[in-house]
Amino acid sequence: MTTHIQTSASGLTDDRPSASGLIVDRRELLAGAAALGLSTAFAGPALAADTPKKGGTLRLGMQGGSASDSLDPRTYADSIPIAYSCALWNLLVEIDAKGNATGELAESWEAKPGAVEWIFHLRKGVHFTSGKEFDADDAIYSINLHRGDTKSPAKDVLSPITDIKKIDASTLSITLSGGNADLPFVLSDYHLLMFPAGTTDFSKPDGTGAFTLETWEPGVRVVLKRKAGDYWKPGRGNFDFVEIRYIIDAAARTQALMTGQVDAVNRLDPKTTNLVMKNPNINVVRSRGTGNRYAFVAHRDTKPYDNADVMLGLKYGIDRQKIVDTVFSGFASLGNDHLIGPTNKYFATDLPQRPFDPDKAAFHFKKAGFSGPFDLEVSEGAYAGATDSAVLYQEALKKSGATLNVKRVSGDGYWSNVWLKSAFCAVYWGSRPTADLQLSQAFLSTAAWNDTNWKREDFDKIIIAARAELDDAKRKQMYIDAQKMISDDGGMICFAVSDYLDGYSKKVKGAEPHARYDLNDERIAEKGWFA
Amino acid sequence: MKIFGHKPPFTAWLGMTIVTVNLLVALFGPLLTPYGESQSAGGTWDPPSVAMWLGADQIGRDILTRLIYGARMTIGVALVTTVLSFLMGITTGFLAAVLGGWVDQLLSRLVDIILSIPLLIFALIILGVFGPTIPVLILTIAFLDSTRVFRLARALAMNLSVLEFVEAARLRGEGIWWIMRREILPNASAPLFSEFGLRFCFNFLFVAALSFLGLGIQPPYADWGGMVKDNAAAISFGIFAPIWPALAISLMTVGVNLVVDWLLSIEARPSGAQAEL
Amino acid sequence: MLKLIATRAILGLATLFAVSVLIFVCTQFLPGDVAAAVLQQSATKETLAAFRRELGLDVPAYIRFFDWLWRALHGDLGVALTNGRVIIDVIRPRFANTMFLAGYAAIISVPLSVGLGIVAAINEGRPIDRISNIITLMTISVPEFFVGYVLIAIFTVELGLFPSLATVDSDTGFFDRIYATTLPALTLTLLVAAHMLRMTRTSVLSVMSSPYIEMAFLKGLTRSRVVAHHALPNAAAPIITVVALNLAYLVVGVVVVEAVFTYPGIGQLMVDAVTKRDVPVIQACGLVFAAVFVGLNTIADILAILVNPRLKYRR
Amino acid sequence: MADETPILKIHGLTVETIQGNTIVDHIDIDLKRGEVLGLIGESGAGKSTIGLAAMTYARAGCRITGGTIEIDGTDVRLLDAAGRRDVRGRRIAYIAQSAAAAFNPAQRIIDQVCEGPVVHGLMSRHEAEAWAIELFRSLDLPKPETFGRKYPHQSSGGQLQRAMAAMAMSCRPDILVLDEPTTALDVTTQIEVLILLKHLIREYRTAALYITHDLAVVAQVADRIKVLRHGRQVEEGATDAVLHHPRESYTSRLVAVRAAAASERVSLDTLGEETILSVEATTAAYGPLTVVNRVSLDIRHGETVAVVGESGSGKSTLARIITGLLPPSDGRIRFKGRVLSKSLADRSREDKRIIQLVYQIPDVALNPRQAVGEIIGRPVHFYFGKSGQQVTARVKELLRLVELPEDYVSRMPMQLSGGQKQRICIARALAANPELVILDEPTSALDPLVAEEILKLLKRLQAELGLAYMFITHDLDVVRRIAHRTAVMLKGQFVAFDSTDRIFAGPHHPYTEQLINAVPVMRTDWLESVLALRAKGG
Repeated sequence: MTTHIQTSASGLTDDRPSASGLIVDRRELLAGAAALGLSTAFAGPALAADTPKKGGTLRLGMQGGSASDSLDPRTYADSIPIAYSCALWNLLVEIDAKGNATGELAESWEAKPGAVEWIFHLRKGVHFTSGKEFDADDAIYSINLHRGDTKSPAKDVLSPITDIKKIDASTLSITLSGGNADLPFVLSDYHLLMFPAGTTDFSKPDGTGAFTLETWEPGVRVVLKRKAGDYWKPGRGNFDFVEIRYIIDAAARTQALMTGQVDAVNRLDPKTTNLVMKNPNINVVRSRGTGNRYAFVAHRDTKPYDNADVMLGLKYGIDRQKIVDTVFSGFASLGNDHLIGPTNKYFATDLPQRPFDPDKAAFHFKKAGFSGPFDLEVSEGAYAGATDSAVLYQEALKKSGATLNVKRVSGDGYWSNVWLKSAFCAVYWGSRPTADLQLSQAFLSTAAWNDTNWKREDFDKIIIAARAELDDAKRKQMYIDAQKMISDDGGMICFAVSDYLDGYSKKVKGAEPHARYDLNDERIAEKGWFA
Repeated sequence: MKIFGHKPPFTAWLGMTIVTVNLLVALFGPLLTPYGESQSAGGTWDPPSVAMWLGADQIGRDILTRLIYGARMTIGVALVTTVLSFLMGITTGFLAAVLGGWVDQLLSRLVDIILSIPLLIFALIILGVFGPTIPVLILTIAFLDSTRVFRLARALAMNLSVLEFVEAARLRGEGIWWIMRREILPNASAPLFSEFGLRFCFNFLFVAALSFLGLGIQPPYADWGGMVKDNAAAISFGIFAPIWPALAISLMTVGVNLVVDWLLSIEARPSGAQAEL
Repeated sequence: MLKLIATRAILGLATLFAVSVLIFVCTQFLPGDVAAAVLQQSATKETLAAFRRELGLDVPAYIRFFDWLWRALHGDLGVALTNGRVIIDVIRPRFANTMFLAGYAAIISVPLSVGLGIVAAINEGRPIDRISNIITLMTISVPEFFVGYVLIAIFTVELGLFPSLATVDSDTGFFDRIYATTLPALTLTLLVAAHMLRMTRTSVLSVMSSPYIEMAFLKGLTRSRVVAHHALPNAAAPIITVVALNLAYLVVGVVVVEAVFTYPGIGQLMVDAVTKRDVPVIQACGLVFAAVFVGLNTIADILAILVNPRLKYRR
Repeated sequence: MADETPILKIHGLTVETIQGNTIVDHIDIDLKRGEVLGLIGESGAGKSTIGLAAMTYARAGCRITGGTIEIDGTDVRLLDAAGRRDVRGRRIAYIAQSAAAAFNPAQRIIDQVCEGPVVHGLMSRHEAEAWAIELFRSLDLPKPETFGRKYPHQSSGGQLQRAMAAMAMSCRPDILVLDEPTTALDVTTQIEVLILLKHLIREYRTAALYITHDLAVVAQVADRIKVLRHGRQVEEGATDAVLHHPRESYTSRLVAVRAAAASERVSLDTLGEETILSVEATTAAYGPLTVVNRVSLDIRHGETVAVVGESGSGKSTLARIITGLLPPSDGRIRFKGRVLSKSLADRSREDKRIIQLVYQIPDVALNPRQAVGEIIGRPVHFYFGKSGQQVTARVKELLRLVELPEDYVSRMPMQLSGGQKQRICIARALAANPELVILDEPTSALDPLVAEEILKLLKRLQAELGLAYMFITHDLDVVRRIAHRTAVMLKGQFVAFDSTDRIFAGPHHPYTEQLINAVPVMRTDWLESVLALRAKGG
């Protein structure tokens, strides 16, 4: 099991803090892409029209960090630490723009049948800043930082690992407690940075990344300097300097980009993005359907939601487009009542998008003999815009003759007092690194965070089988079946999957959407260059 | 027409008119609005039109409607807060002055300490502890603000309690409560009233600042500070959406200040600067 | 005189101690702790316990407090729980930034507001007084963040004169710093100048109604001489108090302005620390704030005594 | 001794408030060089306004609306601001009632005294200092060479008043305006200052407007007297003529009040045998400062005991001890033989009721936000538990007793005159049915005619109700008229305590004698006689 899910909203309405927390939003960024890839080739720089050039200082204006940020990977939870750590260090596995796992410090890997035992071949000739060459001992030490007695948030995703052995200086074997075809994705988790074995003082970075740390003023700025000589990834690490500025206020960030005080920003305010796009000097990069999944969840074992027709009525009765247009200013994809994002390779494209159909909803309500009132508990503590979404939901349901009471509850302790306990409430789920984690955490009968109380043995079986299935085509079909089951029968009304919105100055190249995180997987420092 | 035995000048009338209109809007305005408080009836930042006189806000809600609801919320919270802070501040301030001795020392030192911690930081911590719900918001600001009221109330009561009519009441054997309520309070009411206006403005702006930092009144309730914050980004694009709530805040504060200025000028002695030379 | 300063200093230290106790107690009531705040949703029982053990949070609160106090008395404010940085090193540049901005704003606002306040007072009821009254009334009535945004809209967006981001760092030169902080300094100036102006005016006016001012006029002195020699020395004490109060505000009350202009001051540091429940940092920031506040007030008190012969020379 | 050409000639002077009320109405003044004109009147008569108007100065809220003010032939009202400034201080100077308030507390005295001549360009700073020292010397100030280095708060009231005279004389003006220059001083100090001022005016042949409410004082210095009432002139004449042959009835009444003091004596009819209050060797202190030192006193039923002394002698403190406001450190207070608790908090409501206090300044003794009915009614309710109609009835009865109309019940203190307020204070004390009333200077804040009425009322009430009075005052005339026995207090101790007749008849304690001799008598030659007496006594 990975991590707990609920956080406040992500970049889409990022300036509205959650009620329980304070100023800065946090988000769940543990997630990764969702495809199983056995690619062994290192994917070079993104396909861009022109070839990378060296030089210049990239100024990034970012939200997602604070004065409390550290250089200890076991404390990372937000964008800025990921951005600077990926410039200083490397992971074993990287995710490419399409969401496939590709090698980074691991050159290739293979799973023994059953996907319980894995062999990883490490890249040779890569050196730390200190001059030491990266080897298997470093990899084992770095992974073990997050295992056993540790504070690391990655402890849970690594818990299925039972043993890590060094085979030779550049080969590792990893043994799991059960089959899991997604292990490479697990190792792409941003916490699992590679340090020289024995590192205990993290405040003096010694990494294999393209940059060294020049200035360290968390909460203000972080300045990175390109290492002398060629970076081991060809075509990457082009900027002489990268300066990350903490700009928490969305308006200030946008302003800074438009006035040329920074070259790129993350988390554009969806409200002003359309206006920013009009600026001829600015390039807005939108990563569709990569953000959070927003939903209302009902307990399928509780009246009246135990009635399948009631559930269908509620699903047809919501005007998803209206919510996306107003609450998310259009910068979101429609949700289809399950948790797999539309860009995921296992996304059930054949499953039709559920429309807003008041007549059909009315039909189902009539069939069930119940059309409310439904009590929906919402709070801004669940996510920013939850109340607005619920109010819009209320308006839409009127058209199918159903009544919805929007009950606003306190944001404090929403996750411990309301979520999982209330029969009908607001929730959002962050993106997970794999389809397996995405679905099993929320929908397995045994899942601790099954917030719909939806329990089906056939579903459980599919998920467990898919986990160890190495045939991708078979696996895909299994996940499509699972999605259909959830969408048709589950208790979740997932109405939107948000987008990531980056703003770049036109002179910044290498700015592309990415399947995982914004700012080109938080790696624009390494991947970009100036025209 | 005379108020407090004086004829108000034009500015005071203006101030009273502004305050009265605002209060009426806060009380009855929501009955008249064409839209609901959180009803999204237009597009993001639609320009002013016949249907929406001041245009729409960041999620297409009618700004005028939000302003009217916001009047109730913003003025209401500031008013309740100020009333509470005055109740606490006056009671403790008068007690300190009338009882003197260790009670005075204790309360005064406590207030000194609280005053030496920045208000916003203190509010941040307290709101962090209890969460930013409206009752907590009101109690927190009222408590912190009452320290300021305490100082004024204590100083006023100190000056009054040495006066002979208070001594006469004490000689008669009147209790503390009677002395505070009947002898001191009525005579401190004018400066307290003008301070009330000033503190109201301060709380009003403070609630707005807290909303700006995300700690104030939570959505979907409309409040003017939050409205400025939510629409602030628009100003860079030449959109007027954040101007209206900011104007509303300013107008209300100016109105109260005009009244307070006049009240203070009644209290003030004529100054030598006005003498015929 | 020395005795007075000593008493003041001791009182100030006692206040600082009380402040640190109060803040510590408050932080203990904050829901969650640094471990939960850093690990957030990914926290599990085991990882939380490991984190707390590492930071020594498993020790009872009062022991941690006295431990902190003992070290603080030796000038060691400890390290931040979140990232292990030495707090004094973290605070120093931030505090310098805050002081720089406060100083910048003070240099503009204090002479301006005190000067105009005096002008308004001696011209009570005349057009210049009325105009300054209306202008100050308006500036104190507008929320500070809005002043900031309007200045940005005018000076950055329309005129392109000043940057909207007041980002400065250790490498920023003095004039670049001045340039970068002009808009926040202007915002703060508008904020405090109005208050100081009004209070100066009131102080001068209340002195102007004294019999000795009448006496001075009856001696045939000019208005300017009466103001300069007779009114001002007596109005100085309240003006000093008001100026001190506003200077303190410039240092401790600028969180909002820091947020608008992304200025790396100490306010944002404290907000971050509160968010992350980093108690030693909260303590340190609280102490710095309280020290500035107490220090300024003490200086103001002493200055007020120095300008008042009744207190300076006893009978 | 006076020149024939008037140095100050005021014609038809009218001063109005901004609201249009006339406060000075067509006043004419002719003042010759070396002449002193006394302006006499009760409060509100416009005396000070005239004095200031002579300098073309009107206080905030007032305007000079008519008339001419000629100084040495020039109408100063026609001058521009600079011209007026040139006249002020240099040709005509002002001495205010309270020197403590009129000196800038932030400047040394010498700086303020020298400022005038230097600013007017009459002297260099050096010359001005030399001249100031000379003035200090002639005004009998201690250590004249260094006196000026003091700050105002470092000198006593009497010294400051003299320093202000020096400040006024610093430009050698032709005209002095003296606005109640001795009223704020103790009797013994008052006489000193009076002598010096008279001397100063004589020596420099300065013309003077002497503003006061005290006929006896003005008699000593003025050549002529102008009596004013409500901003209008009542009569004007040579001092002797006005004092001894007043033409107008208002003047007669003013004169009669002073005259009565000389003859009237207290009756012994009301005097009872029973001692109700006895203060036994009582000592009290404010911090380290002992203010009442082993004082013993007894008051009998129906008796008036006066306690006289100057400010700071401890007489008001004695009242505070008796009422329990200041617990004594030593000694005992008995009421009808029973020992009263030292502190007010420990006294029963009954103990609080039997002793009532009437204050000096009725304006601050009445809560301005309570109506008369509430002020008087509260003790009725509080002590006797009466309510509603009973209280109203009793309040009306008390109002009749203090000779006020019953419909004053609903009035606010603001709507009452000073004398009426003091009657309300007395009524409030009577509402408790007390046995002893402590009167702390009850008449000294009032105009003479009003004070006279209050004294009559007090005597009548004593006769009717058999009250005992402890009468605290500095005014020996009043003592002589109403006290059975008198205690003379100096520095916290009684220097004499005996029947009033014996106190005045002598032989005297030296301080008592000094006090008695310092009370001005309404004769033009009294000051000279005192001076002669002093010269004889050394």
